[in-house]
Amino acid sequence: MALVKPDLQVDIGNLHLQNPVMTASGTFGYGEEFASIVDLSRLGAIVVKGISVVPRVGNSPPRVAETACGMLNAIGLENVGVERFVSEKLPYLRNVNVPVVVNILGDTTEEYQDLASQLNDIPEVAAIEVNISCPNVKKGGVAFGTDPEMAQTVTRTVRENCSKPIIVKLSPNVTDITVIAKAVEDAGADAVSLINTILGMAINTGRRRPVLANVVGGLSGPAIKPIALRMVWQAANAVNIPIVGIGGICSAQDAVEFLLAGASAIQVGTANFINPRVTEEVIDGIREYLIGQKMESVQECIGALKV
Amino acid sequence: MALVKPDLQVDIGNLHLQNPVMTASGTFGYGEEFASIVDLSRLGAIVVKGISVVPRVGNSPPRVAETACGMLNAIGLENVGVERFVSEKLPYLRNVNVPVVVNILGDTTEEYQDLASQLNDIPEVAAIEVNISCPNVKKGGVAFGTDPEMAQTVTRTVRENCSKPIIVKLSPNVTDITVIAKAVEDAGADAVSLINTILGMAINTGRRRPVLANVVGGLSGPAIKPIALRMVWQAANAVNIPIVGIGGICSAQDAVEFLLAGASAIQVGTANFINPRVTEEVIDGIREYLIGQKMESVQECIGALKV
Amino acid sequence: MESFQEKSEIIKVEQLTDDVIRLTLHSQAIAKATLPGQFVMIKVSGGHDPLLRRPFSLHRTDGKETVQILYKVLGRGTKILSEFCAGQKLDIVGPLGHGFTIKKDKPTCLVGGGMGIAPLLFLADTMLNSLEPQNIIVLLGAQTKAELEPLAGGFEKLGLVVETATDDGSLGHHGFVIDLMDKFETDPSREMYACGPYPMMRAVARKSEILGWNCQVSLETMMACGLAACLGCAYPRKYGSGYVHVCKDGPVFDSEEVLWL
Amino acid sequence: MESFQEKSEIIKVEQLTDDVIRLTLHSQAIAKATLPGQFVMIKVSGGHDPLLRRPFSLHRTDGKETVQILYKVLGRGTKILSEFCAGQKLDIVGPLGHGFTIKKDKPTCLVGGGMGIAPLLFLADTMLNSLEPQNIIVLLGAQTKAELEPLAGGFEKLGLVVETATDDGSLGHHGFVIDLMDKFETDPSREMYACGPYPMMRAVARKSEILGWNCQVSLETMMACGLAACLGCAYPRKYGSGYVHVCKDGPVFDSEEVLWL
Ligand SMILES: Cc1cc2nc3c(=O)[nH]c(=O)nc-3n(C[C@H](O)[C@H](O)[C@H](O)COP(=O)(O)OP(=O)(O)OC[C@H]3O[C@@H](n4cnc5c(N)ncnc54)[C@H](O)[C@@H]3O)c2cc1C
Ligand SMILES: Cc1cc2nc3c(=O)[nH]c(=O)nc-3n(C[C@H](O)[C@H](O)[C@H](O)COP(=O)(O)OP(=O)(O)OC[C@H]3O[C@@H](n4cnc5c(N)ncnc54)[C@H](O)[C@@H]3O)c2cc1C
Ligand SMILES: Cc1cc2nc3c(=O)[nH]c(=O)nc-3n(C[C@H](O)[C@H](O)[C@H](O)COP(=O)(O)O)c2cc1C
Ligand SMILES: Cc1cc2nc3c(=O)[nH]c(=O)nc-3n(C[C@H](O)[C@H](O)[C@H](O)COP(=O)(O)O)c2cc1C
Ligand code: FES
Ligand code: FES
Repeated sequence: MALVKPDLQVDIGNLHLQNPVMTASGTFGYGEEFASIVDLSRLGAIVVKGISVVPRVGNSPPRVAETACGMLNAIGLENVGVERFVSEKLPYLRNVNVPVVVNILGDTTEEYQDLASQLNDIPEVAAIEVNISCPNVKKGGVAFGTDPEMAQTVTRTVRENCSKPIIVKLSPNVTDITVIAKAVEDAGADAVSLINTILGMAINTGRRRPVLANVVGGLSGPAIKPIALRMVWQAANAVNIPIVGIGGICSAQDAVEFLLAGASAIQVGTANFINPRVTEEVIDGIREYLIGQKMESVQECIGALKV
Repeated sequence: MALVKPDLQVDIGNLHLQNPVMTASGTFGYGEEFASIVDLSRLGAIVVKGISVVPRVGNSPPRVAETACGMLNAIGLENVGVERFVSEKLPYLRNVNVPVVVNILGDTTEEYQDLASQLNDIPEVAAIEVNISCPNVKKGGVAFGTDPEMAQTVTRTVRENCSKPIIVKLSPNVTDITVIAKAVEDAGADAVSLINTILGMAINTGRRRPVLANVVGGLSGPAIKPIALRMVWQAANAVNIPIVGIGGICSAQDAVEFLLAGASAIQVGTANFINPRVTEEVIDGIREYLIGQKMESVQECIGALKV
Repeated sequence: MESFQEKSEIIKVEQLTDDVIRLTLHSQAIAKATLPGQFVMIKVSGGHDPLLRRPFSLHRTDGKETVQILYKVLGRGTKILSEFCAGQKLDIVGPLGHGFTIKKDKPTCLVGGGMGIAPLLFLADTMLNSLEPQNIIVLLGAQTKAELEPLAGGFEKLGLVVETATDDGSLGHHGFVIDLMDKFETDPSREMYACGPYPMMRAVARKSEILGWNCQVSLETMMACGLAACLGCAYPRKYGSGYVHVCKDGPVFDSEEVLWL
Repeated sequence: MESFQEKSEIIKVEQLTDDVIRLTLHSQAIAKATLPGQFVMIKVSGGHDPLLRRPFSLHRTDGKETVQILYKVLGRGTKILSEFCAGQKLDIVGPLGHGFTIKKDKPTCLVGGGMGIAPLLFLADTMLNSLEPQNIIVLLGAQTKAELEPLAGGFEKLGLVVETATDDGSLGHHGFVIDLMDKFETDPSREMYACGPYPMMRAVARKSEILGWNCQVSLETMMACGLAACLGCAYPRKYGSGYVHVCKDGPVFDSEEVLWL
């Protein structure tokens, strides 16, 4: 294949991507849901909905609420479990020529270990994204991702049980994102992705009740972009592993901001709900940006912010 | 004066307010700026722009950037300094029959001490709001407000030098807001106000430069409301002192959400820029809400969230 | 099932009452693919506020070029939608979801309340391909005559007999549309199709259960994506634990499938 | 200084070129209070996106009932503004800022570029109360004839002689408006009034400095409030440290007051 200019290819550790645009976990189903609108084979990678050891039914509704330029979700990590994921969802993705990144989650280190070793044997799985925003049930429900030691333990466990590229997905609900980023880098992560949703809340004043049955939920969408971008920039200045930028990306321009801040790839989340075609638009727009800036490769753009 | 129903009065420690609607520091100048549009005497209180021991010129421009449903600012704490504040700005406010809360900031504990003792002698100052989001220059620039011990030290210092009501204004850039809230409660704060702005960033992709000269800035406006509301609710469940809710409030409905979550009063910030008349609309709207909910007093609404 | 994302031109805006509007959109792909009971997700703002698309049932289609939606101005999103004019374009995604199942040759009863009437016209129209008009009973309710009359007209034009109920008694029975079901109690089994406010659908579902009739209901939940991706539109199942997803498993469900709260 | 927040009805929308629009607004309070060089802040979206008001200079006023702004569609905010029709209302705050200082009896030169011409018409109109037309020179520049012609017309109607320059040479001098200043080099001192793109104003300021003439410039910065509250509109002072605030100390400054970057 002749090299298309500008060159959009990037590598996240050993994970090779034809372009830096991935879908964010939980916002693109298992890929198939968007197949009639998006040419899946054009994507950098598909990150599937977070998978746990056993299926989860998720939280009571209402599970979503609209906020100013954002949304809150408390889906409660509903998913079909790793077995059904492999038997029912992966076969479809096998036929789409696109890397599949599996987002995993657990309540205990053992669950992460179990998932990592099960998925390690599945050839269709290109990489693992470790969601550490989940509550650690053994440590009283404090999220793994808010404590550097717990984050490190989970990362090390996954690392020891899995030879595929490991991306650790960071929680933004921390004082200093660089501390967590460095902790998981030290523990053997091949890359970090950030940010997950920010804890938020909405209240129905008429009923005097929280809008979400779960009381609090995760804030996502354009509203959080400035926060996500700042954290990506901070993390990029703190670690040496590649960074995947996430948070409120709705356009190629948003994506380029993350690349300039130091992300080697990006994920589009909530924007898939608003504009299902967005991922393809972002890919095309990044290419146009590079042409406009006379860059031959997206590599020139990564971390190219002048401060 | 006959008691007007519904009764909007609230107390923040010894600070008595005719209604729970205050202006947020840095978004309402020194009051006078809004006098031709807002009837200042109707406000619960005016919180003035943060004051330091010596005048500050602030950061280089650009200082503000627009984001999705929000804005970033890096004003750099420009202010006239405490002396000129007292001689030039307070006299105007003396004639407006409204409590004046002075927001103070410093780079060292000594500066907070100095400000607290100077302002303690000024009768027109109804209360002090301590902005602890500032960098502690002696501790390498880490914000006072992100470390419970530093937050406690500042609070204790102000407490020891000031007999007026002290409201400590919390930074949202922390893993667990309740830890900081409890720390300043223990150190003698009469109330906490939250949230200050969230650290964010924006990039001009064409120029490949940060939009703000300061690189990062504080995110405010409707975008952050869900995060602010969650933190207010968490803090309200953690401390026994009154809470002043701040963050993205643009309407009476927004204000009521904070009251229901446990705030005894609220501050309107960025919304003053978008709708200068907003504070009066919020006061009227809270009254209408109470009537609609058949509540005789705003007290019935505070913390009345059913979870 | 195939869905499409289109920039659809608005062909016609009809203001039926103060707050009820019928929109005709040019949308070949959706017009050709859609079945009764399915819906579309419409982006109402050019910016990011309000952020989410709004779901609307398909009210009618010519099966070739155009689709119609019928909606009520409720909040901010529908307010913005009401300001669009013919000639402008809307970003729409559809057809989405699992619609009504038409039971050939079985006597039928359609019960609609308020904007829930919207998808029933499309359903009735399609039913007439396989059912005689006299086998289709249409019961419609709304708050006032002003709201109900224009909606009922569509069914009458199809040659169907419509019985009406209004909250204020200004048209037909003074009371709930469900009351109109009483007189069919001795009828042989009918397939019920209900769409409207939740309490109405629950009442229809209960009555159908008592009569031993099968009943299909069209549910509404808050939806972020409409594409089975966000899992936000959960509604509790009747049997077993867990939830159905209204945007994919529904919006039309067998009333026995779901838990009535 | 008194400012007002009003819901102003749009009286007239004039599309001067593809992307230049003149809006006439009904706004008694602002019409009565405003002085040349002042501006208004307009809320362009009904929702929160885009969030901030947009600043526009006052282009003209009848001093009683109406004000005009003249603007170019640049980004998202002005795009939304361009979709408003006569009869609709805009939430506007003004008059704001410190305008031009008219020097009675002193020969004058107005230099405007692009949309910077907007406030100069109001200025010229007001000047004519205290200055003879022959003492007012008007130099206007823009990209093309299409853009410049409608703007120049307003000055001509006031009986002023206008000299023009366009980037493409389609009207007047082919080049920069600043070039038109050359021939006045031997004139006695004039008061200069400049509004336009930053490089143009810098050039006018430099030339004035060389000639020893006084020069007033109207600066633009990003503004969040326009009310002297946010301190976002900082611009470096020439002398001493610190900043002026464009929304309050300006937008019109003595060119000697500020640092030219
Ligand atoms: C499958 C389906 C089909 C529908 N068909 C029609 C129809 O044919 N005609 C019609 O008038 N209405 C229909 N609705 C309801 C319609 O979607 C809401 O009235 C509309 O979204 C309200 O938007 P708003 O911004 O005006 O109101 P808001 O101010 O956002 O809210 C008003 C009410 O609408 C609800 N709502 C808001 N957004 C959504 C959403 N994304 N999904 C579900 N509910 C929401 C809110 O919970 C609230 O109760 C349908 C809803 C669903 C789920
Ligand atoms: C005192 C003053 C008077 C002005 N008078 C006029 C006028 O008479 N006619 C005219 O056409 N334009 C005028 N402008 C410029 C006008 O405000 C901008 O063109 C407009 O805000 C762009 O908004 P947008 O959303 O379309 O563009 P955006 O997409 O937001 O941005 C386009 C450009 O406009 C700038 N801009 C955006 N918002 C602001 C803001 N709040 N303040 C300043 N600059 C901003 C951005 O930095 C960017 O360079 C004036 C500006 C100021 C400060
Ligand atoms: C409905 C929904 C479900 C999500 N589910 C997951 C998940 O299962 N695992 C995960 O790591 N992140 C999950 N996320 C977080 C997103 O992947 C992403 O990190 C976040 O939404 C921020 O990006 P955005 O602003 O582009 O949406 C979910 C987000 C949303 C909105
Ligand atoms: C331009 C600007 C200046 C501010 N200056 C101060 C300040 O001096 N001291 C302070 O404690 N907070 C300051 N803040 C923070 C606000 O008081 C408020 O906490 C924050 O903006 C969140 O509220 P909002 O979303 O309603 O604006 C400032 C905010 C803005 C936007
Ligand atoms: S609305 Fe997103 S899954 Fe149904
Ligand atoms: S724009 Fe806010 S102070 Fe000038």
